[in-house]
Amino acid sequence: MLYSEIVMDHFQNPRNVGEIKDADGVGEAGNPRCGDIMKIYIKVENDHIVDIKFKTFGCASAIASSSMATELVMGKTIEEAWNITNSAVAKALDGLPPIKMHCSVLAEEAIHGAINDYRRRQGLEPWEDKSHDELVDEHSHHFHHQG
Amino acid sequence: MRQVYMDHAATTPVASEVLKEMMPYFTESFGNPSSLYTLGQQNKEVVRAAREKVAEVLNASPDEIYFTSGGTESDNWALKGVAFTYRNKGNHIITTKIEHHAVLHSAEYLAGLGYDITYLGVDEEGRVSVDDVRKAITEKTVLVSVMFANNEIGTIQPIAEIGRLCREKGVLFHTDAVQAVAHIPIDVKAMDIDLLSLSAHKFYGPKGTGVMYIRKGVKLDNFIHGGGQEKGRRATTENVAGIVGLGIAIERAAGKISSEKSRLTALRDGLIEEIMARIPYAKLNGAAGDGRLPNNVNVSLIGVEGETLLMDLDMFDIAASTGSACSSGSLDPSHVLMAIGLTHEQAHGSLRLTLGESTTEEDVAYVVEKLAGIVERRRNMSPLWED
Amino acid sequence: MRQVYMDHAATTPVASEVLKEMMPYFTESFGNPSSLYTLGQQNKEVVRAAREKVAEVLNASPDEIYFTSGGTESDNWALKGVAFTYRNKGNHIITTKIEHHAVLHSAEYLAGLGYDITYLGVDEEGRVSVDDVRKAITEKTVLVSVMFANNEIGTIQPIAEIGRLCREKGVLFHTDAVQAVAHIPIDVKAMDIDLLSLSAHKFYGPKGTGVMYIRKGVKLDNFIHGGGQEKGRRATTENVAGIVGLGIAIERAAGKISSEKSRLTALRDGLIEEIMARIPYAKLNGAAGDGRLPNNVNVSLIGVEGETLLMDLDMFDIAASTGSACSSGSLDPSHVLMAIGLTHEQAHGSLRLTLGESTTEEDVAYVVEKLAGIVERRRNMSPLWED
Ligand SMILES: Cc1ncc(COP(=O)(O)O)c(C=O)c1O
Ligand SMILES: Cc1ncc(COP(=O)(O)O)c(C=O)c1O
Ligand code: FES
Ligand code: FES
Repeated sequence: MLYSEIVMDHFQNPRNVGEIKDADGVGEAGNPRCGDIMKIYIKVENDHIVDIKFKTFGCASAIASSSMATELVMGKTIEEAWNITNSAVAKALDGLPPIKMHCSVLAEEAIHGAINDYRRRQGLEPWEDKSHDELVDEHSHHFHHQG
Repeated sequence: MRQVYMDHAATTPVASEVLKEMMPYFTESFGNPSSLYTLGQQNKEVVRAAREKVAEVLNASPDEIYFTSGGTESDNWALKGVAFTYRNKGNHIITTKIEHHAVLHSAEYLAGLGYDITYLGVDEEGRVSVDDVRKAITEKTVLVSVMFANNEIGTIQPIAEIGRLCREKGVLFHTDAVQAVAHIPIDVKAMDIDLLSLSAHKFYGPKGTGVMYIRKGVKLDNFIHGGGQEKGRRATTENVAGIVGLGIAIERAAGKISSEKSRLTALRDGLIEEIMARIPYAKLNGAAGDGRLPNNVNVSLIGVEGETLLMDLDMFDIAASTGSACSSGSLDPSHVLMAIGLTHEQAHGSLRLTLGESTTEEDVAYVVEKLAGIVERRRNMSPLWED
Repeated sequence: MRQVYMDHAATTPVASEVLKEMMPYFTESFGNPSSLYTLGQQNKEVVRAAREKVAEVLNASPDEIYFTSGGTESDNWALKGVAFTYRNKGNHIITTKIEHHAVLHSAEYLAGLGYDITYLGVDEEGRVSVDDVRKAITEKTVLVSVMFANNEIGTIQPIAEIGRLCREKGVLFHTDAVQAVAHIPIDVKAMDIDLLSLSAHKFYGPKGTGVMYIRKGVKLDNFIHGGGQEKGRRATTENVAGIVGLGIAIERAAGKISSEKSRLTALRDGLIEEIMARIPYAKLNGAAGDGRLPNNVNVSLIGVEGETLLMDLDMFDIAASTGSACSSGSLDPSHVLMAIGLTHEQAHGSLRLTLGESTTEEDVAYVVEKLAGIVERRRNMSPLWED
């Protein structure tokens, strides 16, 4: 099958879907390659993420990645949350197909966006985000097929 | 649970009466048609009979019919064959932006070898203009290749008019009729077609067998060289069982073409109407009415990504297809949907439902019901969607 | 009446256990492996499993295995693919005079496009000399293509040695292993093979499916362009039933390779001995002993024309083959028999008997018996024959 059981579970029953009206930070990431978009809202207390919600427009792996990422981040300190990578999300999902790894990058970027938004609102310097282009480029050949 | 297969444009099952006829040729009647003994010669007859069935359906003569491994090989043969055969006459090929990849990637390959390819655009329903073809033809044009009906949006092209034009101009005309043959009566003579591709698994025949029609008198380099099969024009030990299956399948499809047309058209239009009625902001892609294959529905449901839609439908045992970028390894949305002017967002939320012999009114109702629920739920979790 | 099929080199029936495994994929499990829903994804798995079986047998890795429509397509891909991919590196290809037409006619086609082809001769047993290959390699050589074992006379080539030589020289090496794979263990790594062709119907799999092995890292232009199947290297909707059949068939053949080898070798040598003993002036074509495929017998019975022989044998329900000119549309005798130095007369009276799983000692006795009678009768009506 294309996706693992955990991916399918998070895709079918995504955790933490929705918006937080009075969020402390909001991050948005878009995938320039496929046009997908993910939005993450966080609530922070004592440097800990106490609530998190997401909305995602994208493929099954983007939705599952968002859901898994919110679970991984919930309750963590800001710094711990920052250090959760897309590969950690993918691993927690029991892997993603190579051509779908970039969808998990979306989750990492949206969380980084939300954290930096929070830091800005606190008057802190935003942290520097690294680029994931290597990951997104690993499948250069054509796969598109429609009968 | 109900299972609804609505992806007949991707492939179809082998019909039971087709499979039944194929069976002896795997085991007892396994002879190589090129062999001189009875077991071989009988199969030569069997291949001949299948060839006649295909010829009959296309109004061709049997010696204009060549068996191949599928629509893809036939398309490759047409483009590369003409390009190589006539390279001293000209290096210009005209095709469209909405062809199947078998044509497009063959064309791109030829472009890499120095050929000059014109990709004609289409209108918003996906139709090629005969006038555009006329204007594109130059002294150097050796081939025009326009598909009979599109696999994604079902738009039917003005094949007879393009054929007449090409014949007048003395340019060869190829059409990929893979999606059309089970739905539209084809007459290669009346339509002035020089080369035509078919694939058996699209009309309840086996995968791995196809047809290339080559009009008598058309010079065409071989594509697959080797033994003397297919009158020396296409080598390989004949896939006898597959060819038998193709023959029965095409005869069978032609026999029910008009009854299926009315039945499927009614189901199709009901499905479209219901989707429009039940799902806000749904948009039909391609032509309505007679300009569209009777079995094709393609809609954009913005706010939901196509792959997500397919996976959700699969949970209800509904099989469908999409032109979304996410479902393709290349991460490019369907070139067909782009060519008819859809936005990325619209292509992203596209859904193709293609009906077939097994499709019933209950299937249609079931799909609409499930689809409406899925779309609502997924739109609600989309950041792009505000209700 | 007894029926004796002794033309296993031409084709074999699909084994019943192979057919049994194929059956579900025509009907219930008919999904397109490129489709995202369960029906499609299950077939993707099934194709993957077949690929692993092939890889296992060849000591390759699964991502080096590509499914094709047969041995002919694989041979075409190897020759034309290498020629086009490396056209800026060199235009010289080395092959032999005894290759199958799939290789020879591809080579001739390339010659017509300006490629330079060396056709190596063979010794009187049909064996290529490694030293001749070495001498033929130049700066411009991009490919050496030598078949693993010959389809007419069964001669086995020194593939590992040629492979080692090509690897040393940095030249790609292709081998057509269509006749060999069911009889000789193949290890693409140990034998330094870069490209290899197989055809399922030669080992009790279905017609219309084949394999191309492409060593990891070998750059090779696509031959059939289109959709993204086979990791984007060979397009067309996968022939799932055929691929399943090929997978089971190759696993099955590999499992009985050594038991069949001893069994067939004994039958083969018995058949050769009996023919020599019973029919005057019979001559064995090709190598004796280990240098010959265990299932191949090829004899010249001068004074009788091959086609006549086949028709006579067919009257007794014996299926066989010949390299006689009269049996070929071209009226040229077999290029293989010419290459090993036979006279026209010898080639004309050649008879190939190829054994298989069904062959028994009784079959051998029956064939010798009938053959001896036929030869005597036909020689007696020949003006060339004086007893
Ligand atoms: C319009 C069109 N052309 C060509 C093909 C290729 O056919 P096949 O995959 O059988 O080679 C298809 C289907 O995949 C098609 O829909
Ligand atoms: C040595 C050899 N190569 C290639 C082929 C071609 O195989 P196919 O006819 O299955 O394409 C054959 C058999 O016909 C063969 O014996
Ligand atoms: S979000 Fe588009 S491919 Fe995953
Ligand atoms: S005598 Fe008839 S073909 Fe040789």
